[in-house]
Amino acid sequence: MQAIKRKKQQEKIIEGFFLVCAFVAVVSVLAITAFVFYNGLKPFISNSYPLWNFLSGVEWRPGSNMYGIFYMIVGSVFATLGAILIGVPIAILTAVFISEMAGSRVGKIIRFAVELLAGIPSVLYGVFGLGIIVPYVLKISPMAQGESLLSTILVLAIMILPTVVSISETSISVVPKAYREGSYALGASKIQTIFKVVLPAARSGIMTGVILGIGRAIGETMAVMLVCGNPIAGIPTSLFDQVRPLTTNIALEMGYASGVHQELLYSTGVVLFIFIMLINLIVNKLVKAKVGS
Amino acid sequence: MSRSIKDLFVKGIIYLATGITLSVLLFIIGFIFVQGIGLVNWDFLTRDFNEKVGYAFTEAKDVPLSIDEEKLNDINSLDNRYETALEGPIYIENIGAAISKVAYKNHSTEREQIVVTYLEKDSSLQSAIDSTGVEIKIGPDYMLQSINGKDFTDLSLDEVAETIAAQSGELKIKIVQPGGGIKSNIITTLYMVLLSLLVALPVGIFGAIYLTEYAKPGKLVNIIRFAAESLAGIPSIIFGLFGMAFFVVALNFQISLISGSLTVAVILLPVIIRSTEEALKTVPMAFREGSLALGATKLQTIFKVVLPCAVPGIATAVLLSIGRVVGESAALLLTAGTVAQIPGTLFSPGSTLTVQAYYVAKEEGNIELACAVGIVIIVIVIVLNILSRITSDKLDVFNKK
Amino acid sequence: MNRNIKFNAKNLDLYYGDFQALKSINMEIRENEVTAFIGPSGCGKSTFLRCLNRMNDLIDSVKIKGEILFDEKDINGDIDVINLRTRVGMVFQSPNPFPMSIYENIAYGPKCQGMKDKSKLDAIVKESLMKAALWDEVKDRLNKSALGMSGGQQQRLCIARTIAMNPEVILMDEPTSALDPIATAKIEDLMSSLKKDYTIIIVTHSMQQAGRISDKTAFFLMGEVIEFNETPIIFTNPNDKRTEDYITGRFG
Amino acid sequence: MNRNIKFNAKNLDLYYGDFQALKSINMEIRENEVTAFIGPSGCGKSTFLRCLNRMNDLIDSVKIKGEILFDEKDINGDIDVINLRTRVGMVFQSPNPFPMSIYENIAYGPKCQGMKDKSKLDAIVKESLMKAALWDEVKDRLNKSALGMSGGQQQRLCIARTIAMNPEVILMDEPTSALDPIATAKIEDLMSSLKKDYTIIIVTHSMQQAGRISDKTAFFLMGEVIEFNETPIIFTNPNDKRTEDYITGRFG
Amino acid sequence: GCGSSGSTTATTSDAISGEINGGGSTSVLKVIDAAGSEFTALNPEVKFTYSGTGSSDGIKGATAGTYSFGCASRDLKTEEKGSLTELVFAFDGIAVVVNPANTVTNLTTEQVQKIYMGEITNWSEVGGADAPIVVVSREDGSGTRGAFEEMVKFEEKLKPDATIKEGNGNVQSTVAGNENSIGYVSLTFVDKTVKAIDIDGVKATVDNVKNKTYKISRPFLAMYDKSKVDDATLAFLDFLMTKDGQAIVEEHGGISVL
Ligand SMILES: Nc1ncnc2c1ncn2[C@@H]1O[C@H](COP(=O)(O)OP(=O)(O)OP(=O)(O)O)[C@@H](O)[C@H]1O
Ligand SMILES: Nc1ncnc2c1ncn2[C@@H]1O[C@H](COP(=O)(O)OP(=O)(O)OP(=O)(O)O)[C@@H](O)[C@H]1O
Ligand SMILES: [Mg+2]
Ligand SMILES: [Mg+2]
Ligand SMILES: O=P([O-])([O-])[O-]
Repeated sequence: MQAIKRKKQQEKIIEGFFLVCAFVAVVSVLAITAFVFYNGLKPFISNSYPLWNFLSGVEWRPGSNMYGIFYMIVGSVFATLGAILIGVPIAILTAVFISEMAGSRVGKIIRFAVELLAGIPSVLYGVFGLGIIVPYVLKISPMAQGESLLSTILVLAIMILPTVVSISETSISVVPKAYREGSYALGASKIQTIFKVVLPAARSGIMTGVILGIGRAIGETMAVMLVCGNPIAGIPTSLFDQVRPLTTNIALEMGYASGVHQELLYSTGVVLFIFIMLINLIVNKLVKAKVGS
Repeated sequence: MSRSIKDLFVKGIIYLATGITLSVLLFIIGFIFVQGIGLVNWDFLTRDFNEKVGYAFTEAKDVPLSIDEEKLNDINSLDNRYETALEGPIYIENIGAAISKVAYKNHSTEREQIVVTYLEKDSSLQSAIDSTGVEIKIGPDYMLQSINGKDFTDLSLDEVAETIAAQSGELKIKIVQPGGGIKSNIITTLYMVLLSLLVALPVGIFGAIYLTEYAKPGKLVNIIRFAAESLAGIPSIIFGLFGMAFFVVALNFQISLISGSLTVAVILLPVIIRSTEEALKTVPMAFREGSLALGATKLQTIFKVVLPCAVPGIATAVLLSIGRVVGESAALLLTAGTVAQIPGTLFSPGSTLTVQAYYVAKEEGNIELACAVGIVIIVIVIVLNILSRITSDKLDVFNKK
Repeated sequence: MNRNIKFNAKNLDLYYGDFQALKSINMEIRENEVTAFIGPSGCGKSTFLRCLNRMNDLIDSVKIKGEILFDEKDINGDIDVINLRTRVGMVFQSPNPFPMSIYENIAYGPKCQGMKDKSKLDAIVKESLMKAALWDEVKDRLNKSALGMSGGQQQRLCIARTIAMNPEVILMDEPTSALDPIATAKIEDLMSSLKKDYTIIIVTHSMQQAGRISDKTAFFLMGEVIEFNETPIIFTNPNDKRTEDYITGRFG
Repeated sequence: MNRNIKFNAKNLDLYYGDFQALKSINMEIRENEVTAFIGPSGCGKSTFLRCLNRMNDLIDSVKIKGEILFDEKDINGDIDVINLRTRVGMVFQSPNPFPMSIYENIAYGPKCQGMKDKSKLDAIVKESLMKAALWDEVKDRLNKSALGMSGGQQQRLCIARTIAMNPEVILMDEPTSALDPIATAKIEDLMSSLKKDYTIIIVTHSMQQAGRISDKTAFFLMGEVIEFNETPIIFTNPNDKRTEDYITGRFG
Repeated sequence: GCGSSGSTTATTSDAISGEINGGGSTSVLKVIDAAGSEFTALNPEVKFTYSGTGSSDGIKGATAGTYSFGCASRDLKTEEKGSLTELVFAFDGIAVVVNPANTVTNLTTEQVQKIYMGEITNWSEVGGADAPIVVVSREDGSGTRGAFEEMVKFEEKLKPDATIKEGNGNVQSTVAGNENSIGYVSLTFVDKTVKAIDIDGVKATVDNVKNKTYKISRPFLAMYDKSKVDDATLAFLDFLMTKDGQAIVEEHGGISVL
């Protein structure tokens, strides 16, 4: 009896500990969110800068009190979309290759390589972009500089590979064998089995990977900063135009800014936050809609 | 048959995608190696980034040369990347050391210098102390700049040797420990990985366990999950600002190792929570049922069945986290600083390898150096990956057979 | 034949979300008897069985009304679920061995109870495997993964795992459906011998089996208990037309 | 009674790593017959069954020697596995519906074959579910997930899924072990009616079932085929002592 | 407190101790790091660190007290001054750089201004090849950019499609990588991958900045809050202004204030 009681107590204590961890995690997650929103909404609430001008403006000149981010939003959306369109399919297919088609040794090697890719700091991706991608883009570009939307998309697409590949690969590999057996026994080919049974069964995990990958694409700063050009105005109209994604705007100037300028950089963060929240919602909806039941 | 053609086509696309992934990887790694490998050597790994000036106090005592001239004159010991021999060496008995004049060069300077190229076992330099009485370890490659107030600048090697030989009794020598290496950055990086994982892993994993296994699924949990996912897209510089406002200023931790690692831990939390949750969700219900039906408590079920099954997924999260810590720059810039020194305490600043690479790329435009640092980072990531794989395989009792 | 009432279900309703899977079940299950649940597929046998050790707690959509008394205490009330499950063991419809070694699978329950003594554990493992008619087949590969066993072996392993807990009640959801006649006979023998000390509740699709081993039989149909009585009565002289139809195979 | 030989196993050995699970199996299985495999748990029935549609390809540790001819071609040789599996359908020992809707589960096979016509698919789904005695229970929830069904329903779904493929041979690994007698009777009826057009191979633990439905019966023991003969002979006048012992329950 | 009292002897024995953590402008980093190293050699009890986070951050840090002293590579704006005490410890030239392949070697201040404002867009307009000019500038708030815009007189009129790069190094790498580009970097950072061009016929050298013939230069500032500063920091700043200290400034590319 005593022992049972002690065990129960122990159980409660550890559950309490889990709760504390969850609490810390949740609080820190919420605190960041609150911090960003608090600082970012201040200028509009105190009316030190009109929200509409902020959202619709197409020029960013802090010195002349011009803080328009519309052209950056456009740039961010294009860059992210482009990176997803190129990066996500490649990543998922690579994950499929690793877990379904490669032998266990080859799979291990590729997995290792992909993890390595995740470990390379973004600064180096930037340096790589500046050293290889930008000059190459310059060669085919009608513009005089290689810093462009295209370079940004390419660098980002590369950078989301590791996240999406590793998480997708993990969730594909835990799909029960019985599903595969069932599918093969119905005369499905390997490819059909993969695309009709395995991938749908792993959907939730893959989506997590995609969302985290998109998160990385949207949130990436250091690499992008070197290859995007960061102009102070101009809505991109071609792949070869320079862009200034929201993130680099924040990172470029945060060290220097103060007052309204700084607050509006936080506001830029809020826009980013809302941006990814929307994507998140859409992706979640898509997943749910597909699962049916 | 059209199906097999279709399959073949899709297969081709899969191979192509994998090929692209791999060639991108090879290309990037190749780029980094080609650019950086020229700078990587033992000295690069073991020297500090900045030169360190100091005054060494010791006493002159005659120590005769005990190795033969030929060996002495063999100056292969010089690292030609940093020091190229110009004159010398000359052996000086009263400090028991041979000196040479070299062209000295590191990431920030290029100049002529007198360096120690050989030290006798009981050379007086071996027993030097600083002005507070702490022993200074003078080694080969250390630069000598003045002795008892007599500056060596603009003197020839012979003149320097004469000047030194003329001294007796107390010696006060201005020495410079050579720079150009990244030892302190390597150590800071390891500290940073260790500290931030130490905080983020338990909090993240146990937090995720709470959210999936204990918390009633509902609005609140969904909101948290949603916030966590959305945070993944917030640029780390914003976390850096938060860390700056909270850890550095509000908690008064200063710009330091601890502020940096706590900030990174906060960055890692969303990733760890989401991946762990996902891993836990894939554990079949039948295992939980089986365990509970055997009278196991919820906790026992979690630790003995659920977690071990989830090990591969959690390991992925850990690997991604390590990558993230090692690769973080923006947030650390604001919370841990850019000081290339080994942090003495948790509350000292320090710069990780990535911050250093970022700095040299940004300020000095020194791509080779940035890539050299990159090579070291890649090696560290490989080692950490292997270590965590081994650990996870050890823990992964279930997938063994 | 006036044994203690072990389980007493009173007006039990169970819903999966909106779907009512059990409708006002009333049943007294007595100690040291074997009670069999029969009925067509999907009628709620497994669902009711899982109520008895609160396994349905794990399914979020489940809502329960009414009460189930176990030794006169309401198991949905303020009781220790772990303790309940230790006393009421369960073998599931599809075998669910843990992805560990055979030995570890069986030692799992006792270990969870805090048993550490290696020699005692060895003894329990051996004894349970023998009782479940599995010892001879696996004695040389106790340390191999349980997932590499045949379906029937896995099922017997799950039975052994439950026996190792030494519970008061054993719930079995079609425990022999994957077994050959010999293994089935062994398990049935085991049940008969366990009956002295334990209470056994078994879901089965085999009338013969129910007839052979059970003292009482409950016939389920679409979430209701149509008839619950001494087994011989159910099989020879049922009160309800539907029971008779089912038993004689004239159903549906 | 001289039907074509559908499968012809010659000196088939199968190893799981070092463990030999099948020992020199020789067996001729004829068209339009029902062949039953019986034998104690773990004797290799499922393993042999899985050889017939190369399901064992999926297990890395498996090594196979000897040959199996299907319509006189060695299935381990240079043949199209997909085609083989389309012609040789399989129902597994534990039900393994896909995590999709009931409808999608059944339409899966035909869709993989390239069928796109919605009305044809609808018809196939309905017909297969009817044949598998599941239509009435699920006709209102065809678009619900298959994972929310009872064990027996899931098993019948898997049978329906296989029927929908319209294969030449159907391999069934204890297809009725999770079913109630009525559903079982329906499946058995189904088998008898399918027999005209199909070849059926079934693993079963029920002697009665084997007796009722099969034309030939093979008795497995520890990886060997002890006896393979007309079912009546096996059950009334076996050649081998061990078969007799097993049939009469005097075994082990 | 500009003029230093001169003679902090190298043999100070009444040991100064404490922790100095400075931060701010990245342009001053080389100079300050070297000076800090020398200072700690003289005073082994002192721990010295400096974080290069940008001029504005240095000002903020000095005001908030998170830094013992802050550094900026531009003059303070009036609203930034607050309670800060400033100390100009060096000057620095800003070199206008082009790709080594560029044939242009000399520009007038006005030409530079027009290029940066977008009025001149082709190298042929200033005597070079017929190629578009790619204008590279620094991020808004950078001390270097602030000083450059002020001196070349195009404040807030930077052409909208100029490429913005963070840090002297990135500007240099960009100019080195694009034949048609023009940029500007702190004189302390110019290396051989780019070509510094003459402004109004004057070479961008330390000497020319010193004798005031090269006009594009700015101060390096250190600042601290009198009420928060400690002795070790003051001693360091004093040392910076000594002959020895200024020698270090010169050695690392800065221009002495003495
Ligand atoms: N998790 C669930 N969610 C929703 N409905 C369920 C769930 N589990 C079972 N059901 C439904 O509840 C009813 C009873 O199911 P139960 O598993 O108790 O049947 P059973 O009598 O055990 O059948 P079988 O003999 O086939 O195992 C069935 O109609 C089934 O579809
Ligand atoms: N994947 C595997 N790895 C190793 N051994 C296996 C594997 N699958 C089956 N075995 C072994 O091979 C033997 C035959 O197994 P099989 O599944 O064919 O038996 P079975 O006759 O179908 O039994 P049951 O009636 O219990 O399903 C058993 O001893 C089993 O333990
Ligand atoms: Mg059931
Ligand atoms: Mg089997
Ligand atoms: O970093 P800055 O010196 O340009 O402010």
